[in-house]
Amino acid sequence: MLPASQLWLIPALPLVAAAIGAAAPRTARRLPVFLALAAITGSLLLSVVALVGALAAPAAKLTANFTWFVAGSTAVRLGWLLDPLGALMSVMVCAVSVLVFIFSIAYLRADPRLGRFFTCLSLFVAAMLGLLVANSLLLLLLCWELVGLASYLLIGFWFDRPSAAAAAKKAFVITRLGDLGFLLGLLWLFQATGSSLFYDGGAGVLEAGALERLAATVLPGGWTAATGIGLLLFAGAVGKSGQFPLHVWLPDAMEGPTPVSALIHAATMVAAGVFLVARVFPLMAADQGLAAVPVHALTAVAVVGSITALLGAVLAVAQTDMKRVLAYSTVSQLGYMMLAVGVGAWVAAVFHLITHACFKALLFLGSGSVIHAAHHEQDSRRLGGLAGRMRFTYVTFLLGTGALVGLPLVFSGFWSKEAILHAAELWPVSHLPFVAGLTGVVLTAFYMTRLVCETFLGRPRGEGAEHAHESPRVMTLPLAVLAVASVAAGWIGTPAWPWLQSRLTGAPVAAQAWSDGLGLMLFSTVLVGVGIAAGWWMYGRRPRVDARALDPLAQRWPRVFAALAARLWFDELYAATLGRLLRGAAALAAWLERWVWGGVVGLTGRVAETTGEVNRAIDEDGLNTGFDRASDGLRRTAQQYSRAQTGDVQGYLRAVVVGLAVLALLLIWGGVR
Amino acid sequence: MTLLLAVLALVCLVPAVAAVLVRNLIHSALLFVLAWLGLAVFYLAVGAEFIAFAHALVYVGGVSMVVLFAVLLTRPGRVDPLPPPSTQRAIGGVAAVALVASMLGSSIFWTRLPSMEPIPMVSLRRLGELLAGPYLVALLLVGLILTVALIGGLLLAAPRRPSEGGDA
Amino acid sequence: MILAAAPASPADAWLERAPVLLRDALTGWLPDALRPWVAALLSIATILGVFGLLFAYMTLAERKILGRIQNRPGPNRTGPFGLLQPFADAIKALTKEDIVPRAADQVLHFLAPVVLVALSLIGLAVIPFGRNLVAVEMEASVLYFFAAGAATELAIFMAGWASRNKYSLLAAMRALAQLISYEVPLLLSVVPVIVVAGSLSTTDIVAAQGGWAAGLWPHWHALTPWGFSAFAVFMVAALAESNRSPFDLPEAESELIAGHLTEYSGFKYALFFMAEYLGMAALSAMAVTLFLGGWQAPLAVLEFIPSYAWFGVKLLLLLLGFIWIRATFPRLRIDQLTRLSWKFLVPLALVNLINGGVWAATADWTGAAAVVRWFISALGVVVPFIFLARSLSAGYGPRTYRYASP
Amino acid sequence: MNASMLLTGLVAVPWLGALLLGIGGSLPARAARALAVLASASTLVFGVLLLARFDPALPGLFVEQRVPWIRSLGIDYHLGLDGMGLLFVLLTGVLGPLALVTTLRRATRVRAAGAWFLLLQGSALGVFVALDFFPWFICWELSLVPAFFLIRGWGGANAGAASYRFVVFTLAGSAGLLLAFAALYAATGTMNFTDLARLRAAGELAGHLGALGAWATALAFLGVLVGLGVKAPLFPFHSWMPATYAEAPAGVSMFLTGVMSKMGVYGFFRLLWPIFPEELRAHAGPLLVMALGGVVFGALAALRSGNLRHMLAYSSLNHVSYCLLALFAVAGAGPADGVAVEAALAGALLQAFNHGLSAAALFFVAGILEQRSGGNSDFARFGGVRNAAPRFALLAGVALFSSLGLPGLNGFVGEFLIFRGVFALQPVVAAVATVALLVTAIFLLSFWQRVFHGPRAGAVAGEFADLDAAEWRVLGSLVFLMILLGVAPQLLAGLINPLATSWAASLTLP
Amino acid sequence: MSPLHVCLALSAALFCTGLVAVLVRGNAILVLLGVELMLNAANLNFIAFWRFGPGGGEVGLVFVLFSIAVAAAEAAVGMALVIAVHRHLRTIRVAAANRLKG
Repeated sequence: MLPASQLWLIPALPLVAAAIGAAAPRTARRLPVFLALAAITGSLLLSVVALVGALAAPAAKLTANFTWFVAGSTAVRLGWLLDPLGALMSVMVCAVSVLVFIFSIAYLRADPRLGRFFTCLSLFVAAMLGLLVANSLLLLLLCWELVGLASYLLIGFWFDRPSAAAAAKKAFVITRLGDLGFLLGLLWLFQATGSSLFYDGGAGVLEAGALERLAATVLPGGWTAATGIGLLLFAGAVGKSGQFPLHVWLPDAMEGPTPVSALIHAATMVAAGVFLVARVFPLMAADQGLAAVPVHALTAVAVVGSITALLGAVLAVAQTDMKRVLAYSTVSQLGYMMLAVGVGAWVAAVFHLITHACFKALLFLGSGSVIHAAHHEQDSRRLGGLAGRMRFTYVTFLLGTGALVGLPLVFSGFWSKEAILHAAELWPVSHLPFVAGLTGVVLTAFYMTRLVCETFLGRPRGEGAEHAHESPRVMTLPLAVLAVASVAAGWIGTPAWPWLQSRLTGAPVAAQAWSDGLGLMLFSTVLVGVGIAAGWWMYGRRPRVDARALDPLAQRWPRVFAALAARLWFDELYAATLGRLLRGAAALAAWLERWVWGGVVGLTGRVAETTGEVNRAIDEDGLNTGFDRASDGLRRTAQQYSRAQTGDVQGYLRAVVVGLAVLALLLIWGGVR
Repeated sequence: MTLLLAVLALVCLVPAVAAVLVRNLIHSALLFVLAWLGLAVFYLAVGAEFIAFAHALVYVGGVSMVVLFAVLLTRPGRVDPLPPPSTQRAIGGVAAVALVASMLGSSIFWTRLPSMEPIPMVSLRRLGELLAGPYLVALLLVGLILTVALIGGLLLAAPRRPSEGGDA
Repeated sequence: MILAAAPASPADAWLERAPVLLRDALTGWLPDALRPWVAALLSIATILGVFGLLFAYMTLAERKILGRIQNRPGPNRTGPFGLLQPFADAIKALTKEDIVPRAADQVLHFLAPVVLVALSLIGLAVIPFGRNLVAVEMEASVLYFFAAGAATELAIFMAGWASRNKYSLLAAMRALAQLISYEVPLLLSVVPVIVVAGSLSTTDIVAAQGGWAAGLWPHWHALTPWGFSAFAVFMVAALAESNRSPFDLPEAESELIAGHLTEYSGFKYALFFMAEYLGMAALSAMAVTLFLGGWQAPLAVLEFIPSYAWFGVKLLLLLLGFIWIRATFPRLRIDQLTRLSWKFLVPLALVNLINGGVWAATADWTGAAAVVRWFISALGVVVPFIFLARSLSAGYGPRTYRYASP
Repeated sequence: MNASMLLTGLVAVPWLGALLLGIGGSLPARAARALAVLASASTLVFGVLLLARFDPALPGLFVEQRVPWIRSLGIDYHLGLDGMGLLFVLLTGVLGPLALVTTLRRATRVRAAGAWFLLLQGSALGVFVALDFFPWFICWELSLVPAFFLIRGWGGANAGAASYRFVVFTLAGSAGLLLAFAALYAATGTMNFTDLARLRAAGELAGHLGALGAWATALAFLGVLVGLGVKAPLFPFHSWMPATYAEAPAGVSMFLTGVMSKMGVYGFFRLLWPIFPEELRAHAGPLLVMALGGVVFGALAALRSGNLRHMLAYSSLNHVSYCLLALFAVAGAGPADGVAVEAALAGALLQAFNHGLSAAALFFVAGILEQRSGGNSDFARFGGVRNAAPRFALLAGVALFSSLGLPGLNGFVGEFLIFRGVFALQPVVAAVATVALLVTAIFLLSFWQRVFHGPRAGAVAGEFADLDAAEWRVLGSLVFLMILLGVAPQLLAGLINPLATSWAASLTLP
Repeated sequence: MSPLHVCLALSAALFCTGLVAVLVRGNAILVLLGVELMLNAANLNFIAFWRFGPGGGEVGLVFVLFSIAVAAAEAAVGMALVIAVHRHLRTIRVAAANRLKG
């Protein structure tokens, strides 16, 4: 039973590994790897113990708070929180990390900076775990930003490739934009409640007392503080999880090595956003009860989630690069999760998050194994025919696809997606989430089948694919484990046995009767079938032979396909708006600098010159001549006096004596009278 | 008592005035010495014994020798380049002195001088105690001044070896 | 003459009080107002008389003793044993023609000898010839004596200058240099005596030398280590001051004719001569007063002999010493002379001053401490003497005599 | 040596070192360098000694030395130190030796450079300890002279013009300062900060100044504001700064940005606030806008600049403006929001210290880039430094992220507290300021990406040595401090907490 | 005419003769002697006021002693200067030394 006070050990182990790895000289390649692995397994064990402890008393929020530092008279307090949500997530993260670590040993064996890679990975995992068990929003922000830093380092791991460096910067900047919202939310929270601890024995932010206060404080325009803070925090989540407006960085993040994409951009980091929203769910939900509020926080989340889900799916369809397809698929799945939280089913969201972590990591590692085998060939147009060559990867990839698409009953994806669709269906506010979810299901099925067909079926279209062969055992082992997980993960949360839900919420959940959910399940299975059929029809039937041949979809709807391929020009849009805005402001600043200040200085300079000129004129004719005459007069009078200096000492003495005598006489006569 | 003092005053004054007026340098120097002797006697008459002898010893013994040596060493050369002193200077000088004399005279005869106290007798021992007591520092300083003056005078007056420093 | 029973104290012995009684007898009949004046005149007359005769017979004695030392009889033609020789000389001086060079400065030429003699004489006023036989009783009598002595140089300068003669002027300059160089050690050697005696008045100094240690050893200053050294320095300086013997450079016949006296003849020359002897006598008298206990008797038992007798004996002995030195020592060159004074006598006198100071400070040491005190004082004299002597004669090797080769 | 002597020693030793170096003509270069570093390091020693005497309970001056100096004018030689002063003394103690070592490493005339630098350091310390206007202003002006000569003597191409403008601008500013204090002196007869503050607390100061003339108080306030504004580049008065920081030798700009600009900030807290609280409150609005302008404009201008030195200069303007932003927000604050005021003030002071560290480190990085490439530090001339010099890249990276305000490093602590305080007082201003946070991230990372990442190009293509021992020690110590203060900010916060609480309570300097 | 008057009159007279010597005589040595005379006049005043003035004049005596000593030193140095000037200008007429003029 891991007490709350020892919780910090979980993030500490990988952090220590990262620190030692960083300090180790560059030549030591093996040390950081070994350290990282040892640390992550240690953390896994600890988190399992913590989970057991948490599950024992799901409702109790075991906290260990401490003072970070004292500013003025108020102490800034941080803390660790042990609860089912955090523990479960940390187990999931550790598990996936272990598998990814094992996978990357083989994947990056050739890379000279393997040590540096594992150090960054350990740093990332440490930050992520810190984030999960943090009991204070400030500590969460601290880890949140460290996670951003780690992702920056990892995306830009091959920093000598300019595209990787640009992608890293883009990722960091955009997530930081989101973080601003997070920071403002934190500040507002701090200002409103005076503390940032979630649970602090009644005084915590997420506890009843604070929530009423927040809900009560109404800002002009009807907003309640709770909503405002919630939305601001959600902005941070949007940035980190690549939701609708700030999703552009995620596809570019694929520049990083595939294990990075698998771990960070599939399972863990992007999930942090969802975790954050899940963690502060009570705060977000505080204003549910109030009618007057113009926008409920959760509705906004739901709307953004559904849009993202839809958008991600649509964009994924037109991507040629394997990893980009998976990236957009992640965006869309994250949309689902946000949608779930928006509609109030944060447990479903967490459930989907866990299942998604498993099968998305599997898919990414699968693609990694493909890329590794095909000598870093990522473009699906030049792949194909790998089914025969990489049978094991193909099978595991199929299992992953099944889970992602949500093939019924067997795969975990199905159950978690069902839970979300079920909740969306019941959502009183609007049907947008439900409809988006359904269309998403179809599109997901379509683009996954497209991906599978393009990559694995048909004949190899590039020489990379030509002599691809199965990846070594070290890489295929994690694939197998993940495949099993992506199937088994579903069972913990099926409606029949809602173990997960009861554990997370703490309140026992009655098992659902088969009847009410059945309809929805059937309908979604049908939709999946439609998606797969369409995908097979387009790509599976006559797999393309020539790499340069137009994509069948492009043949049918060229303009639509081109638009989607170009990612709906979001980057250009942003470049146009935000980029230009900033450059414009900077230009303005530079202009200001040169003209206004320079101008002012220049102006004063010119004014000085003119006054100087006028002054010279006055000075020259007016004063100087007069002055010269005066000085001549002075010189002449001086000559008279100089003649008095005859050099005759006795002459001087005489003068002295006379003077003295006269003076004395005056004194005496004056005195006497 | 006043009569005696008046006589002695004359004895002291006449040589002094003569010394200033006489043309011959040696004679004026010797007359000065005589005036100093007269003054020493005057001190004796007034009762300041020790001062008188000290004065005599210093002036007649020491200073007169210095003066005479100076006179001998500065015999004018063959030709006296400058014209004889202009009378204009004499008149100016005398006028100035007359002014001073009138000032002094008027101040002496006008001020009401205090009455005569009983003759204050100062024993030599008392004088010695004063010198050794409060004025010890002054005594040492005077010693210092004398040595410095001695050495200074020597350096100034000693004819510099040709190598040391040329003079016109 | 009635010899009274042994008088209660030597002071009121008849013979002792004789001069005072004589004086009171002579001035007794005068009105009180005049009495001090006449007494003064009397004492002047006696001093002039005594020292005039002393001068006369000193010239004779000198020529007799020099003669005897040089194994020749000396003047014996005028009167028995040449006793009338001084009067003969006096008459010769008066009758010889008094030549005054035309270019000479008449006034100064005449004035020089007169001033010289006067100054030598006025010095004698403060010397206590007997128990209460002192012409003028003053607090600062020693200072008076040396103030008077200081003016002699002036007279010599007048003599040298007035005769308008290059040689006499040069001689006067050298004489002045000698006199000035030796006046400093003279004065410095006197200071320890004043420090020990604690007073500047001659009578006090003589009184301070009264008494005998164990009846045998008188408290004369000359018999104390520092006193002896001061006495020696005083005598050498006195020799130089009076231009005698080894220091008689100014009138060194062989080189500068008669020095600053070349242009003098007749009675003025005699006056110079007299001034020299009187100066010598005055300095010896002061030496006796300061160092040899003035009129103190050498032994307690000899107290009955009157005080002025003792003074006379001591004075004559010193004068004999002068003459003796004149007979034995060769003349010193001018640079040796000044070097002796500045490099030997002055430093020795200065050290002696400290020695005297220590002696005065430790006056109350008695018994064994007195011996220690004596020993310290002796050390204070011997050590500087050896040190200075060695440094003075540093450059000179032993004297080598070259005999004519056969 | 009792405490008050420590203060005099603190200022005297560097000046003494300067004097020794000045007259020590025959000193060999090595000995001169050693002496200079020793004298400079003495500040840290004194700092620690003073720290030992620091008593957290006592908010006001914990060590003081007051000796009547010019009795007729009522001027005392009054030195004193409280938490804030000690903070800046420690900052100078840390940055002084490091900047000096950097300057001397490549300076030609070591002795002269050392002497000037020590004079500069001594006068900077003088400013932080002096409590009477007379000694304070002497040190304030004196610091200009060595800075001018250091920039002119050892600076870049057109160092002459830059140093000239720097001195003239600051002198113009301090003329205002002098005028203001002349008025104060005329009115009250004393120039001592503590007395003036006490007078102001008792309310008499307004009466005295009023007697001089209605406009007197406003003019005095304006004079002091302009004087200090020019020094700590408050937004509109900052145009001298970019050229100066760009042209000055690396070591000197480390000291300039690290300590000299902090003298301005210190001035605001020590002079302006205690003596003119009402005027400050009245003008809080416009001042806030100016500070905000500084923050935003600084960030934007940095984005625009292609040269590391220029960028760092503007980034310093941005960071320093944060401190001023906090002060002006606090000035406008009411008595109710004590907690926020405390946070803002503590944040401002911590930010001043932390910015000193990170800016100095980055200027050192600029210095290394210039020294290695033999030219200026334009981004275009570099590429792929991370390959060539990984250790240098690691340390520079940490310094960069600290300046960026990454949590876990010292930058974040200051900024977080400032934002926490300012948000509570002026939410709108805080929101706008956060945009600057984003822009800071952008320009720093774009610099990092262009210079450090990408293939080896430009000056880095050839040989580009990694850090040698001395450079590693300088940058390493700064980075260590950044991490240490990031993780445990209590070390610094402890110094200024009592001050912040008492300020918050009374809104004037105790 | 009390004795004090006599003394003061003598002192004034001596002072004036000294002043005449200083102002009128062209010879440097006589100028110096004139100064000596003026100093002596001052000493005389001290003695006069010690003897005939109100009590407490002893200090004057001490002062006179010191004044005599210093005057002697001054005379010595003065003469040395005169000799040096003579060696330089071949004459000691005060009028000759007028190099320092306007």
